[in-house]
Amino acid sequence: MKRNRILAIALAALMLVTCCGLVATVSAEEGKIKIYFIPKNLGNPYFEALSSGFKDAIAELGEDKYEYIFTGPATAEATSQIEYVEAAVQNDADAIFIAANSNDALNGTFDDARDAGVPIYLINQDIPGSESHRDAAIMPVDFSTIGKAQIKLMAEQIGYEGEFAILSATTDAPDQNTWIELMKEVLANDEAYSKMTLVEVVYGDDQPEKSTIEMEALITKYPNLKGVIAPTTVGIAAACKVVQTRGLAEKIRVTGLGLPSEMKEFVMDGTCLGFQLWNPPYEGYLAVYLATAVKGGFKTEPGATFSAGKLGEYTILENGQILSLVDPMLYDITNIEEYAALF
Amino acid sequence: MKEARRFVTQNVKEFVTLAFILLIYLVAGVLRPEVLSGGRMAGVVNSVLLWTPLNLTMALGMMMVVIMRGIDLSIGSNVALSAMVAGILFRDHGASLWQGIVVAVAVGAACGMINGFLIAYLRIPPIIVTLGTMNAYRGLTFIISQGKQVTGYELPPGTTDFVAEGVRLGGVLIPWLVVISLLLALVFYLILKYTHFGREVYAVGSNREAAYLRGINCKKTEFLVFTIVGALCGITAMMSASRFGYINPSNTGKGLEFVVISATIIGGVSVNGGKGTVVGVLLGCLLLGTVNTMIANVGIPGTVQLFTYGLIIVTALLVDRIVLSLDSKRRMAQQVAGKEALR
Amino acid sequence: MVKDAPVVQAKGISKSFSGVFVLKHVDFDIRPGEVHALVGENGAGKSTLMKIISGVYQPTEGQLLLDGKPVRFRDPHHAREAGIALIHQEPLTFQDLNVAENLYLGHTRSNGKPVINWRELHKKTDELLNSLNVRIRSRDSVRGMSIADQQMVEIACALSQNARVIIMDEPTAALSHGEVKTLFKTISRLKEQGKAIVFIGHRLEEIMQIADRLTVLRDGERVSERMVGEITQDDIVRMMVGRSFKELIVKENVPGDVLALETRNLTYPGKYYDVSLKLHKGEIVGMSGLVGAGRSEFASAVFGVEPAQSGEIWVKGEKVRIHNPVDAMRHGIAMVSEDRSRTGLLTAFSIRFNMTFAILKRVASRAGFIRRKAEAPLVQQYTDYLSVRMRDPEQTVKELSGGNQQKVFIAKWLLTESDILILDEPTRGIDIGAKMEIYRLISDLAKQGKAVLMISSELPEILQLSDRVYVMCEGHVTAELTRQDMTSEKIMAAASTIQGRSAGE
Amino acid sequence: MKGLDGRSKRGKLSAVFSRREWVPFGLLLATLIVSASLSESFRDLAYLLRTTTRYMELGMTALTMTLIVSAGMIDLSVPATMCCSATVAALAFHAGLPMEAAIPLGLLTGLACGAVNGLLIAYLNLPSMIVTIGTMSVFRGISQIFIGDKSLGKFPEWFNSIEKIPVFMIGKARFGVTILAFILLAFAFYLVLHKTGFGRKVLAVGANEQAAIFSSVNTRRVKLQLFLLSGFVSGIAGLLTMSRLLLVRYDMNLNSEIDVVAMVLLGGAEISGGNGSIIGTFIAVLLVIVLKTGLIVANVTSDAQMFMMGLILLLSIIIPNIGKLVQGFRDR
Repeated sequence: MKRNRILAIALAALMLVTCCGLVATVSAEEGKIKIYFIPKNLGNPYFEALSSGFKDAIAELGEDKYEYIFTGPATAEATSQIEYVEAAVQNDADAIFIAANSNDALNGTFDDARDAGVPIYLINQDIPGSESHRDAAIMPVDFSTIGKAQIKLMAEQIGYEGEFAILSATTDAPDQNTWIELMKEVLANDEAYSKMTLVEVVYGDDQPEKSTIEMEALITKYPNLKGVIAPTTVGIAAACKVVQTRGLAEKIRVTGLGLPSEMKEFVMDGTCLGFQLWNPPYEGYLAVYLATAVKGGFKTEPGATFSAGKLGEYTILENGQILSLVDPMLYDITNIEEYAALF
Repeated sequence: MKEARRFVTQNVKEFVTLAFILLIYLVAGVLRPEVLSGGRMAGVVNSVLLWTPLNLTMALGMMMVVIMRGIDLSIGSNVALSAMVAGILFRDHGASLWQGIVVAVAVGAACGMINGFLIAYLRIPPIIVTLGTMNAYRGLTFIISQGKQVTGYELPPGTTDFVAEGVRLGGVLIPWLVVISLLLALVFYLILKYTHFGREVYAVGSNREAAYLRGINCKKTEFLVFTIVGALCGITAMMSASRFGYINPSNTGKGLEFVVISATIIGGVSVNGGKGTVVGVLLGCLLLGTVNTMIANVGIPGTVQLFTYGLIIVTALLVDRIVLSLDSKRRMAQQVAGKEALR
Repeated sequence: MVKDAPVVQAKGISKSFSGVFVLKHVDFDIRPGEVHALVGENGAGKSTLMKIISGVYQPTEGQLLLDGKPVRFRDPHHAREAGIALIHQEPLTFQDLNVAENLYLGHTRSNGKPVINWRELHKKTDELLNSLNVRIRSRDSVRGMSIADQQMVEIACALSQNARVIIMDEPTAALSHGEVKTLFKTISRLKEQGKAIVFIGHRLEEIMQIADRLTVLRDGERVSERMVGEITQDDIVRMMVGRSFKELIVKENVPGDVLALETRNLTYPGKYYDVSLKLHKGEIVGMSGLVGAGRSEFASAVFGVEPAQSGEIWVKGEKVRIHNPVDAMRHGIAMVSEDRSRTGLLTAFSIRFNMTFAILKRVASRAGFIRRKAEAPLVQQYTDYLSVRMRDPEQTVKELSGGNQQKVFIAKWLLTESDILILDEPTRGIDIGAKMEIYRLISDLAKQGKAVLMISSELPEILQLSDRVYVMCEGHVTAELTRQDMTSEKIMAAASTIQGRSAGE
Repeated sequence: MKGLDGRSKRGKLSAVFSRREWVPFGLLLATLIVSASLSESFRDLAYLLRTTTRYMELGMTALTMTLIVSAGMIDLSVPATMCCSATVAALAFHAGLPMEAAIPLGLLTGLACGAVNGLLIAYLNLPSMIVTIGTMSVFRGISQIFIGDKSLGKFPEWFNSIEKIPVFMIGKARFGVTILAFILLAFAFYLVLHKTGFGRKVLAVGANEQAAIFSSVNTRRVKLQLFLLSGFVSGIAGLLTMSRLLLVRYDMNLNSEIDVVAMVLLGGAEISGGNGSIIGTFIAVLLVIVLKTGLIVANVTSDAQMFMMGLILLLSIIIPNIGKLVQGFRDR
């Protein structure tokens, strides 16, 4: 029986060596600018699009000068990103760009990283209430404009009158909640929308199945529903799918924030007349230039400006945010194909 | 009368589940009377029907495993892997829908065979094997997809027709997906009732010693059961692609194993083997489907869903225990009566 | 019955388990249309012989002949295909399936079609059941059935696989006498159909009634094979018991008159009725009876594993309530249970672990930690006292022989220093040498003043060791004999009749 | 070769060498060597200790799970109990109770969860795996009902990041309090399982419950006590996790039920009960930490990690008893 034991250990060790050796292709090269991008979770097409922006910029500035690592947790729990931030610091990264899963869970980790001299940048969002724990935040667009833009788009599509509902992400999602508040404000005091009534806000938790069920429930609950705003990529795709399957495109207009590649099918067949978003690749592209500038001595204080290649000059606002876009872009039948290929 | 009474006592579990379903509709009716009104009812029934196919298909396989006193935690990951392989064929090699389905079922069956070999022939407890393969298959899904998801328009045309079109029955559209899963249920009902293999599953689950004595090849039966579960995962993979309109390495099949195990237990499949009917499992799925839809429609916050699931599982276990103890008390009384006659 | 060629012949069969020979050169013929009974004490090798014939074990020496040709059965299923079916004491059935399925599952494949034709199967099953004139119907589920009905299902299953030889191991043990009558009618009907029946049993009057031929086994050897008509029950008993133990067992204990344990009308409907017995210090009281007479159930009531439903238990003259084994041990009662591997020892653990497992409180410190220093001498002391042959106390019990395992098991309960000892079949399935040592131990314990209640199905043990004996039959105490008027015939008679009515009628 | 105390020397030595804990130990050694050679960051003790701290809470629950598996049962509701206990404590604090009172309330919730499991499994003798699958959703459902998707935080300063309180420092590396707690708990459980009467009863219940009943062991009470212990330790682990993360969400440790069981199985315990080993689980916890950290630092994406963890769990079961398994292959 003992001989069997030693055989077991040797075999297991051997297997492990091959596994780790095989996979760990990345080795620490000196002199390169090491950029880490940690998404909310792997397998999320939105962050794939953002990552493609990083790669475009690196291609422009010279592949050999950069080492770009796009890695992150499999699931989007509040604490699953801590390990990856610490690993990046351990591999002495030059800049960490992260789409945080929680506003305050990572504060401690960010502080440790910045003490170790590794700058922390939020990307695609900010962490309201914990801004002091990060160096800067690349915002996709001026969030204050999103609320107005979304409600205006909805109004145009349903002729400024009738019932409409909102299919949001999780009840606690900070961005969506700020946009919904803005929408309600506009609805209340801008009398152009007086004939429109917001019947209900439902939450699909950014899960496809739940969003589908919530959308189906909306349709059954409100027989004369005219429109649905879904300010989240998972929500809008699920809503369009339900409308497309039930052939209700003419009756119920769906809009919101969506990914061109996901929405191409619905725009092409008329289920969705148009939706808004910003340009995730811009954020990635801009991030690389920011990291390069900082490596070259640029200080990220409010008011400082830096150039970002083909996207031009960017200035850092008072609250340490950088707006990659001011107004959201409209994606419709005219430009969906071009952008669907990009992201 | 005796015949009817015997029919009720033998299927008391199924009647309890049916009672639960009606109870929920009753409660919903009381809370939100308008939910049960004409139009709304059709919507509710439709979403319950749309929720059922994936879980029913897998529950049929899980039923066979539980009848043989086993468990399979790897079905969620198996579905994801089969779907991803087919998805990549669709996206990169332009495979047709039917080629995709064949490949998905083949991959699913292969994964099932691995489980089956380790459990049946190497006699490793099912919980350990499927625990290991759950992580392994999910990891493999991510690796082959490199984190990218297969979006709606990359799927071949007609994928989503399974949900859009269907059979019209008394005003309510029964999507093809539901028809397919009900057909599968019928097939499994016939297999389990009329074929040698079907009855041998019950025999091995009920008393492996006696089964061996009657010449039943217990290992081959167990191996076949896990292979069939694997093939069902392939079918469910395609159903998932058709229902949600995309294949995502982290979302597809996520948490499926716990929902399916719950539906199987609620459907009256006894955990100590040898007992379980297709009708019971169908009712179990309908019950969970109703709970899901009712929560969305009656406006109960989605946060209650997890709690209700757990409560229903524990209640189903208690009902199973009560039925068992009543039955054994009856048998004890019978034996004592026999001995009494002796004095 | 005409004496035609035997279907199955066992020639010079021997079988040894880890060195101990359970069967020595046994010949056994099974002829069609004949009921061949096999009798002998427990451990005489009856069921081992039948397990060899039905393919469960392989013989160490000797040969099996089927219709004259030598044959080797790989496993029970192989033997079944050759037409030899063993009906177990506890029937092996599928609880949740109906009778037809219990019969035909497994070999329904032979008809080639993938789909089972239920109508035809139910018809065939009902025909078979009617031929056995049994009131079960093919569609009944087995779960609610009595042991007798389940036995009928197993017999029907054997017939459905057109078995030519049906071996029944203690079939009447758990049956009411009405059920025994129907079983005997079935057996005689099978006999007329030319089937060969082997009947293993204890109740001699049942055997006289049903069997044509009789073989007596003793200590693994065939003592005689005679036609039933030519011998009387007393001859059988004498042949079964044979060797006298007088010179082997040294019985020196002097029974005292201080009452150690008394039970009054202990009753558990369906298991035992109004059992009242007295047990004095220094006395060995035997409890004899057939399998299923309710002796073990009574013992587990006194020890609190399954308390009786009514009746009283008195220890040392005052009434006690025993709800669980902890109460029993507090009152100084210990029980060496019947099946040591199932309810006795933890074979995967060491001898030390097992021996001190019942007295954890004594060897543990206040905080619950086991004091090895306190444990080792106790283990050493008792393994020497019982002369357990072992390498060292860390050895796992699995590695020991049957006899040594039984010694460790008894040592475990001796360590509790209880003064009332219940021994349930203490010498079952162990070699003669170990038996002798255990007999010496029992009389030694009684000499030290312990009160010993010994349940045993081996008459010689009862006759030689016990000062008094209670005989039970079908849950009732049918006789209380003192050492002077104790004879195997009286015990056997009391064991098989209830108030003048034979268990068999 | 007779030893002094009458036990053969060879016996004692071979007993030490033939123990099954060598498998996880061998794997641990191999991983350490490989990871250290792969990236020098692995040699930085401070980083290593910091990542280890993160797994200490799950490690503690793996210790109690070893006892439960030794008794032939399984408790899949551990992470849900952690989450439920932390939620109750957080709710109590936000309802105005001082933190000093909220913490015991949380521990009490853990005990209550354990009691529910214990009663259903021990006294109604329902199968432990299916019951805990049910109670897992009930306990996590409770915390989801009360805090939905929000996260409860803002605890008093002394409560936050307890794990950062150093027991001692080695240069920059901080040997935190939770690491010490884990080691002490492991030592305590080692004594309980292998050195006390209760431990023997647990092993006996797992190996052969009938034999235990006949040896006057109240097996129902033993099972109930095990689940109460599991609930209590899960409560402690839940509160420590809340302190480390500074907040509690309903999805705390979601889907880590399986990691806890995997640690116990990697430690060499058999799922059917009767031979759990605290040392084995202790080593297995370290193995999981080194594996996960080593892989992350080597920039191995989380999917490849998942694949490898699944593979290692299977291999750690198949390789050691290849002999037994092949034999199993032959007979029925």
